[in-house]
Parts: sequence; structure tokens; C-alpha cells
Amino acid sequence: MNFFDLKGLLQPLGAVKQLGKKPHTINYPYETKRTADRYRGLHYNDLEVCIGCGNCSTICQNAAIDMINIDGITAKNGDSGLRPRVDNGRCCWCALCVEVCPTGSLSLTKDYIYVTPDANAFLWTPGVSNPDAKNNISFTSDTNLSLSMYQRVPMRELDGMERVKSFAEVVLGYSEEEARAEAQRCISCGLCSNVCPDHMHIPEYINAIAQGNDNDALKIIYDNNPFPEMCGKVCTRRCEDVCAIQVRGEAVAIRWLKRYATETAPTAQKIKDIVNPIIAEPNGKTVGIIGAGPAGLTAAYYLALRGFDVTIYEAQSYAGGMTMFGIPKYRFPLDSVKKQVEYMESIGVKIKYNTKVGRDISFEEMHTAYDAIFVGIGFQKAWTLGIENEDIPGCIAAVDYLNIINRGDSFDVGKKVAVIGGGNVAIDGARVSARYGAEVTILYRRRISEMPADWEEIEGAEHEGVHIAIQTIPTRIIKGENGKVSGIEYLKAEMIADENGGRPRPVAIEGSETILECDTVIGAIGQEADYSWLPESFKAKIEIKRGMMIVTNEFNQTGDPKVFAGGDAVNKTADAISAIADGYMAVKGISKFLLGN
Amino acid sequence: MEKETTLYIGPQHPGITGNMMVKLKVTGDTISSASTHVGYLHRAFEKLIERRNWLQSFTILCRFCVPEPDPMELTYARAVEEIEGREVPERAEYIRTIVMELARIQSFMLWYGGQSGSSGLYLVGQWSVGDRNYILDLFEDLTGGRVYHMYIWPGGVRRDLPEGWKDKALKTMDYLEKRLDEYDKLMFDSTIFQKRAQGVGIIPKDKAIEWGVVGAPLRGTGIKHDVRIDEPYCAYDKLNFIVPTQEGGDVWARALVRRQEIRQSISIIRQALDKMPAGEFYNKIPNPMKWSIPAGSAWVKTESVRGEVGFYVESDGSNKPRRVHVKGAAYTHGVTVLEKILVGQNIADVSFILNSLGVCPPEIER
Amino acid sequence: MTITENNIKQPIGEYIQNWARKHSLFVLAYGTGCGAIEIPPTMTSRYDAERFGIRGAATPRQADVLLITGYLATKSLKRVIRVYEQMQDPKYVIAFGSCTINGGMYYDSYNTINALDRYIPVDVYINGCMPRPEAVISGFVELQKQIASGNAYNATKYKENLEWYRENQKKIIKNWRMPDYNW
Amino acid sequence: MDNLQIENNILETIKTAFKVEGKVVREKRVEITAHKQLISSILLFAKNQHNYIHLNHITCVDWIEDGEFEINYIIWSPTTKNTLIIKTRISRENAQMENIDNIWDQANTYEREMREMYGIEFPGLIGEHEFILEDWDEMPPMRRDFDTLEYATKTFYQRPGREDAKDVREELTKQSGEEIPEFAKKYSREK
Repeated sequence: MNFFDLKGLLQPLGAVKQLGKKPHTINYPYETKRTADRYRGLHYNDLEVCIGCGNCSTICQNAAIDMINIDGITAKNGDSGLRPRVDNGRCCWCALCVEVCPTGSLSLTKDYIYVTPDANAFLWTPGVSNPDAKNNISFTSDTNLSLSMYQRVPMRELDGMERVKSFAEVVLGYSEEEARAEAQRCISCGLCSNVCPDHMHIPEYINAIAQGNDNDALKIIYDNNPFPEMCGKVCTRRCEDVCAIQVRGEAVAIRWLKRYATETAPTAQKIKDIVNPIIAEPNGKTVGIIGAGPAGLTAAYYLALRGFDVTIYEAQSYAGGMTMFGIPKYRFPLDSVKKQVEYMESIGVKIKYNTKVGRDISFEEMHTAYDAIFVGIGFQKAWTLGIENEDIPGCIAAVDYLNIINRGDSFDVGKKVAVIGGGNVAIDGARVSARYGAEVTILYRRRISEMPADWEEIEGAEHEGVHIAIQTIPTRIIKGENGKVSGIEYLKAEMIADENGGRPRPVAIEGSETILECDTVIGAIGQEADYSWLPESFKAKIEIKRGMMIVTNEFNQTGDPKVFAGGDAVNKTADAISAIADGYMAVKGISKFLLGN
Repeated sequence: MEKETTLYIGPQHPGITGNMMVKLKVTGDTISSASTHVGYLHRAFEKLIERRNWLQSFTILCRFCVPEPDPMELTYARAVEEIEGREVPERAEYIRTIVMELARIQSFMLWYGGQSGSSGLYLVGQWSVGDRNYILDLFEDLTGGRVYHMYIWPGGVRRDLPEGWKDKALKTMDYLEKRLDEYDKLMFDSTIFQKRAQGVGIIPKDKAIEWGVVGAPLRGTGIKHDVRIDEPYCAYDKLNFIVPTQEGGDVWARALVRRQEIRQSISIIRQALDKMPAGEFYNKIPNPMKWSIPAGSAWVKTESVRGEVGFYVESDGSNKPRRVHVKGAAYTHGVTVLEKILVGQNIADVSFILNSLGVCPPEIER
Repeated sequence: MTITENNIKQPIGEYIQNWARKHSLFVLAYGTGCGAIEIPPTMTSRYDAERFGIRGAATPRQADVLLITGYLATKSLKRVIRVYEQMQDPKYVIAFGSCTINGGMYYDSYNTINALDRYIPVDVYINGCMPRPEAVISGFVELQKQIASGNAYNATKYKENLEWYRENQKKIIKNWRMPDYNW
Repeated sequence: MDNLQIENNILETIKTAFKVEGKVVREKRVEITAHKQLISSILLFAKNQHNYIHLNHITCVDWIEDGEFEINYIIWSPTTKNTLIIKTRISRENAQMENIDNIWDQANTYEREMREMYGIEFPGLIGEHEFILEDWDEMPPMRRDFDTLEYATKTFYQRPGREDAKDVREELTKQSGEEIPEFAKKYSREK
């Protein structure tokens, strides 16, 4: 090769022509370059939207995110009160925390310069360290992009017109594949457990289902709930209201997953095999329980496991209380409770049927015979409507109505039915009537959004052709020529805002009387407890206020230290899961009271 | 006979491509034997991945090789997809192709700087690394990150193309094409570079494959092998491009291959942008904390700038990988191949040859 | 005679000395980790750090600034300490990226140190993974500020607390085969 | 399956020559499981008879539950562009494997790494014992029973200031008084 290759020597000199050109140098820091619209800079957290589920902290592979308490933010239902803090000495700005944030509160901003001589100054609390960064957000994750799974696996149900034809169960349950997929959506934060009255170990059993260990799931469930099948079918599931996924999507179907877990144990024997309970040695203490409802049975079950000698007194000829005949069969089959009771009896719970305290055995007698007493009487008496003609034939309380139907007796509701009330019992009454081919109208004082009933139940009722007349106040029942109900008169109401800040009250509009023709009126405005069995001497000690028994501590102990109480007659929520929780807490209380642990 | 001395080049040496050391036995100016010493960048990725789940691993994986993180992301994503049987939407395949080629271009621009810098032509580096920023700007708009993009993940890509990105990319490609000619004048036309590069660091053609040479160094010996053609992935089988080869096997041949490849990459990006279908860009994975993958293993290869990158991924059916073993091109180039071809060369050519082989030490030790 | 700038009072000799030092920061070309990838863009035409007097130096003896560009493997730590001790005063250390602060994404790796300031004194930390060139320049500007104010005396601190540093260093470096440098 | 003809052919050839198990994984991937004593003969056979002249990769997987290491040899043929994966299992105790760096020089690098990272001995392997690590005196780190987090926490300084971190699930159970039974804790959220 020629060393004096002229072209090769001169070509590079061509670069000289660049001399006159304007340099493309960014004159930082005197001028700045625009960062990209999705730049991944420092974190920002919308503290109001964040619920402290800690999913960001879990996904962070650098262990950079801590959950800490922040001044001014306290825990409440559906909010752990914790907020993320990023250790910028760990963070790699991969933004996975943003991708998995179920609420979308976490995002990254366009700021990125963080220079300091102090190595300990790199703890960064998004939203507190940069409160003004809201307008500078760049990397976010909307519901389409987020890795949170916002879509619930749909539950297979009978078709609306199909199901009114029979009392067959409406909900068909998850298949194994569906259950695994649904369980995978859970982020295991535990916000749900916190609001569950019974504090069931929800993240754990869902995770067990997700991993395919259904038996473990059932075992975890039985740790503090002996009625999972009932809860899996008819629970009021306040857990789902606070689910972290529910903020931007559909809550994890916690109830249906529990239902799925219980399907692995179709018989009492199977339950015993799977749960394989450890029964403690008898400790010689005796406990008497009044009422074999969910509260009483729960208390009995866990007391028996702890070695107590437990006897339940039940006025009816069956156990289960309101859950036995109070829930329509299309929601909750009858054999479920029977199976549960059979299982409980197999581990040593004794039940005396047709034994009403106060009639067959006196409370004093029990009080002396047992070391402790648990009262789980529930609500048996329906509230009366307090309007004209409510004692005539064709007018019935919903609980009585459901009881009659569930026992298999017949009750002629006629062609048109009016149901008064907005709770689950009212909807049950309506949907049962719809199954008898009646045209059903629900009269409710407030708006649909304020109905205490489950939204799924309301929806289900509407699918089955039930009409809901909102903002209506019944005034009298119209007596027909045959002495039976022929209609009901009501007033329209308007919602007046409460000056004390409470929820709006319905106020009747003068002269808006309307008459609804009907053959049956079903009242479902609530129930109350009956305390006629309780001797006056005890009423001084065991306080009863507005029909509720007053408990003095978290263990449901009453004024009489020997007597514990639970269930509808004690708690304000009056649902099955609260009753179970009461029973469970009373067990802890009784063992503390009697054994000191 | 002259005395043999031992000479250490690195780890702190301006000519070393990263943080590694070459121990030389020299007689006068001539190298009589060489051995590579690594471990200065060992972060134990493969151990760390055992503690991380399938998605968490993807953010750490791109750090395997600093100059070119994207092939690592892609290879991992493809391996996971192969084991799980997850489909990737067609649009994502095109986006991935574009990202891969952009990554290739930006890595070539860095190579321009290193290769010419190690022969004393610093101006090329000033230009090419400066212009490389325009590619990084494209990446920033697309992925939100300049260097570590963490963009290609199992199931597709993380975000769709932003508005106006296509035009911006095309404009950048036009600009780069013009600039490449300028670099040619400075580098390939320069007698200095030609004289330094020709006949230096020869890889024999008949031994190349057996030695484990891949990528541009292999094509520089005249053997046409490219994973993009042999086992097409992404959208490469739908695009037209040629795989350039050169005879000679020396630094010069490797440089020429790269010079042609960068132009091919620009053409691929243009085609891909043109042919890209509309639609989904991501086949969403389930909740990452509970996402487990059926047991199985996969060996997946991708063509990166320095050659072929292979991932061996093994799953035991849990939510964490059992084993992810990365084989980068540098694993052979930087150790056995380098040790062989350095024999008989000048000390001054060590960093020149290192650059031409594209040795990236973090790829060796991980 | 003293001079006051930015509320800092300095003898004029020191002021001139600091002014000169801050405008000639020679960075040792030692890419210790991934961060090295953002150094070329910072140094070359687009961001052109030479505007601030920042440029590369080939050997530790000529360098003023040691850039620790990210994680340090224990094997590298030994070399870095050696390089640092070879550097002549005045010398500064800039730590680059999350990994130097608290381990970054390699916090659980058996082979990378977590906190750099336990082993060599650090003047400025630049956060990021990777820090952009803008952030790198900000880091240098911060260092210049420190130098101008006469506060960048970390190298002296190292000499004074050498035993403490040695103890930490030897905890990681099991086989200490290094000469002790006499500055 | 005509398109897998090459793959099936090579599988059949090796099966008949060595009486080993194997399958065609997919296009261009053939997998063979063999006893460790057969490995070098299979590799030589494939290299010399079927032009698998390129050693792609050697990898080791630790199956601690089975007390075994799995070593995979991945080789590639430039004529058929096919990849052959040869798997073998060796005992974890006194792990020893045949040295193949006489077949491929670059196998030396892989074997040195495996020796260092897994503690597998390759009799006759030359090269320094230290490849990546320096002055390492713990168990070979890539073995699954080596806990890297524990080692890092113990060895390296943990910067203080993060002690107030709380676990969400724990904090919530503290608020509610929930007691998670021991057997359920393995299903709690990973930390």
C-alpha cells in the first residue's frame, strides 16, 4: 500500500467544513432539554388516592420501597394508613411499582436531578417530598396498561328467565380453572381481612387456591370460620367493598373463591378429613350455649376444639337458626347447614333440640350448672309495619314467609305482591314470590343506591322482573271485600338533606297518595330479639338497650362475667359473618375467663 | 534472545472496553501469550434472579450488557414466551424489531467512537457518540428511559409508540444516513485507520466457527451466519435485508461488516415502520406476584451487535426462574478467541483488537 | 486580604486556588460499572462537559476526580482503593447512580458493596440508574460549588480517618496485598 | 411432520448409536438425555460425524431437591443450522464431570466458571482456580443453598434510616387483632 495515499490523507480534512456550523451542544444547565412525555423520573404518589396496599413494595425487586406511617394519614376501612417511601439509593426506576399500583396513585415524574453530598438523604417519600409534582407526572399506568387485573372472572349463573321457574341455585360456582384465574388477581394486601368482622385469613386462602392447594385453603378458612359454605354463598362480604382492586376495577370475588374452596368438601366426613382438627384434651370446664344459630354454633365448635364440654340449647327442632330456613334455597341449599352441624357434632358438640330456655329449662338453672354461658339468640320477632290493617290475612312478615316456604309448606301469594323494605330479606321475599309467578313490587323509602341489600341481589331481582318503587312510604293496607289484602296505599317521598350532616331523609310529599293493587303484602323492615326468657334478676346485670344486649369488652362479655353474648342481638350489622365473629371472639373470652389464657 | 516480560493491561486503562484485565507475556513489542482476567464487574445476576420472580427478573436482566441492553430483554422475553407458550401480538413483534435495530445502531455509534479512538482518531468519537444521543432521544420518547429501557417484556412491549414518534424516527434515520458518509470520510477513508486495521487480529476462516466466533467477527471471515436469518424471530422474516460479509478476518474486515450493517439497520427500521400493523401491542400477563410458568426449559438466541446472545432459561413450575444462564458473544470473544489472536500482535493493538471483537466484560462475568 | 463571594469569606490566595481547581477537573478514565455508558455522551459534542473544564485523564496521577460509575464488585473495590490512593491531592470522588448509595439493585448480591462512603470518602452523590448527562453535569456543578466554597476536604478526612477506612476495607478485601502509598 | 425431518434424523442417529433418550423440542432444537459417561463420545460423534462444530453453551442447573446437578451442552451445526442440547445429571456430592476442553478450547472457560460457581471438579482442567471471584472462602455461590441476601446483609454495610418500615399485612393484623395460624403463613405475601 502506498503510504502517500493522497486521498486517504486529505479526506479527513473535509471535516474542516463543519467549522462554520452551529454546534448541536445542549448548553446545560443554562438551557434544558425537554424530557420525554413518559420519562421515568422521581416518584410521585397521590396520597389521597393511595390506600396503602403495599403492592409497590412487594413488586420492587430492589427492596427499595418501604411502607411507613405519614403524619396526617390514619388507617381506616380500606386504607392501611401506610404510604410508600422510596429509597433512592436502591431504586432503578423500572416503574414496575407504577405498573402494579391498583389505584393508579403512584406515578413517575419528569424530574430526575437529585444531587447531594449527603449519602443519607436519599429517602424519598413520593407526594410528601414533592407535593407539587402532580402537574409534572410523566409515566403512569391506566387501567388498560396496568398489571393489576381489573376484570373479574365472570360467575356463571342461570339465566334470569330460567331461574324464576324453580328454586335451583342461581350461582353455579367457579370451575377449577376459573377459580385459579380469579385467585391470581388477588394482591394479598389484607385490607379485606381487616374489615371482615371475623378477620378471616383471606389473602392466605386465596393464595392457596391460586397455587392449587384447595385443601390448605379450606383448612385456613376453618381456622376461624366454621360456616364457610354459608359465607361462600350468602355473605354480605364487606371485604369486597374495600378490595384494593375495586378502586379502579372489580373486586376480587372473595366470596365465590371461598365457595369454591368449600366445594372440595361435600360431606361432613370429608370436612373432617381435610380440616383434620386438633381437639385439645378435655379441660373439665362446661359451657352452655343458648341458640344454635351461627354465633352459638361457632362458639360451640371452637370451644369444643379447645377441650370444653359444650351443650347447646335450641328452641327449634333444627340447628342453624336464621340461616337454616331464613335464606331462600336458590341462594343457599338446606343441606349445607345440616352437614356443618353433623361435622360439629362429630367433634363433640352436644345440641339439645326443642329446648327453650325460660320454658323447658330456666336461665338460673343454666347459670348454676355451667361455668360460662354464651347467648346467641338472634332476632326472631319481625318488626311490625305500624300501619293500618297489617294483621289481616295476606299480610305477612318476610321471615315467617321464608320460613314457611323453606320448610316446604305452601303459601299462596296470589298474582301481585308488594314487599316493603330494602334489605336482603326484602329482596329474598321478592325473589321467592317471583318464583311463584307473582308480579312483585318492592316499596323502599330511599333510593336504590341506599338500599342495604347486596347490589348483586338487587340486580338479580331486577333480572327476574321484580319492580322496585323507590322513595315510597306505605301508609295503609287496603282491606278487600273478602277480608283479605287487596292493595296498599303509599306516599311518594322526596329526599331532604339532613342538616346535621347525616344521610338524606325521605319526607313524604303531601297528597301524593297512590294505591298499588296487590294480593299479598310482605313486610321486611327488620327484626328484633325476644328477651322474655331472661329473668328480671339478671336484667339488672346484663344490660339491654334498645333491644340490644350490651357487651362490655371485645370478648363479648356482658355485665355478668359468666355470660357472654353474640350474634344479631349484640352487633349492629346483624349478618351471619358478624355472628360468627362474635362467637369466635367469645371463645377467646371464655377461655381467658375460665382458663386464664 | 530477548527477555520475556509480563504486562498487565487493565483494569484501569483507557483502552480497555470496560473493566477487565489482559495479562500479556511480551517479548519486545510482540505478544507471546495472553490471558484474560475478569470478575471486576461480577454482580451475580444469575444468583439474584433465583430470588426474583419472572417479571422482576426482566428489569435486572437488561443490565447484563451496558452498551446494548435491549437484546437481553428480548431474549429473556422470548425464552419465557417459549416455555409458557404465550403469544405475542404482531404489532409488538414489529416494535421489538425496531427497538432491536435502534439498539444496534446506537451500539454501533459507540463502537465507532471506541474503534477509531483506539487508533487515535478522536473526532469520529465526538461526532458519532454525539449523534448517538438522537437515538437515545428516540428511546426516551418510546420507553421513558435513556440507557436502560426495560421495555420489551414477556408478552409484548410495555407501551405503544407515542404520537409523532414514527416521523421523528424517520427524520433521525435520514439525518444519520447523511452523517454516516461523514464518518466514512474520517475513518474508513483515512490512511491511518486503514494501516492500523488491515492485517491485524486475524481470525482464521477455517477455525472461526469451532473457536466459537459469532456475529460481525464471524462474518468478517466470510462466513454468512446471522440468527436473524437462520432462526428468524420478531418480524425479521417479513423484512428485506442482506447480511454483509467480508473476507480477511482482520480488524478491517470486521469494521467494514459493521459499516454495512448499520446501513442495513436503517433500512430495516424504515421497512418495519412502514409495514407495522395496527392493533394490540401487549398480551397481558397475570398478576406478576402470582405468575408462575410451567416447568420446562428453553434455549433462545438473538443476534446482538457483538454477536449472538443466548439465554438458557429453566422453569421448575414456580413463580421464580430456576435458572437463567446468559451466554453473550464476549464470553468466547473476550477469553479464548482474544487469547488466541493476540499472540504475535503488537502491544499497541490490544485495545484496537478488543474494540473490534466487541468485548463487553459484564457479559463474560455477569 | 480576603474575598467574599456567595457569602463565603476566603483569603484571596485560597480563593484563586479554588477558582483554578474548580475549572480544571480531570476525570480518571476508569469505567467501574454500568454508569460508564453515560460518560461518553457527557464528554462528547452533545453535552460537552469540557465547557466546565471536565475532561478525561489516562492515569490516576494526572486525575483530580474519581468517578465511581455504579456498583463496585469486591474485586474492583480493591483496585479502586489503590487507584484512589495513587491519585494526588486535590482529589475528589463522585459517586454515580443508586448502587453507590445503598446497594441499588444489587443490594442482595454477594459480590457488590452497598455503601461506597464506608470505603472511600465521597464528595457528591448523583442519583439515578443511570443518571442522565444533565444529572452528571449537575453533580459536577455541585462539586465545583463545594470546591469554590473550600468545603471539599474529603481527601484530608480520608487521611485523618485512615484507620477507620482501612478497617472497613479489610472487612471486604480478605487478602490485602497492596502497598501503602505515602502521599 | 415433514418440516422436522432433519431434527428427527439426527435424533434417530444418536439414539441408535448410543441408546439414549431424546426428543425433538421444536424446529431446530433436539434434546438428548444421556448418562455422564457418554457425554464426550456423543459430543465427539456429533462434532465429527454431523458437523456440530460450534459449542454454543454449557450450563449447569442445581436441582438441590434431587441432590443433582444438571449439565447441559448446547452445540450447533452450521450446515443444518440445528441446535443439539445434551443433558446429563451428576451427583451434587463430590460433583465431578469429564473435562471436554480437548474437544472445544472454549469449554475451558465454562468449566472454570462451573468449578468456581458450583464446585464441580473437572479432572485435568487447566487454568487458574480463580476466574471471577477473588479470595472467596464460602461455599460456591451459585449452589442453591448459598443465601446471597444473608451473606450480603452480614458482609456489607446496611445504611440506616429505614427501620421504621412496616409490613402492610402485619400492620393490618395488628390493627384488627387477627392471628394468622402458622400453617397459613407460607401463603402470606412474599416480602
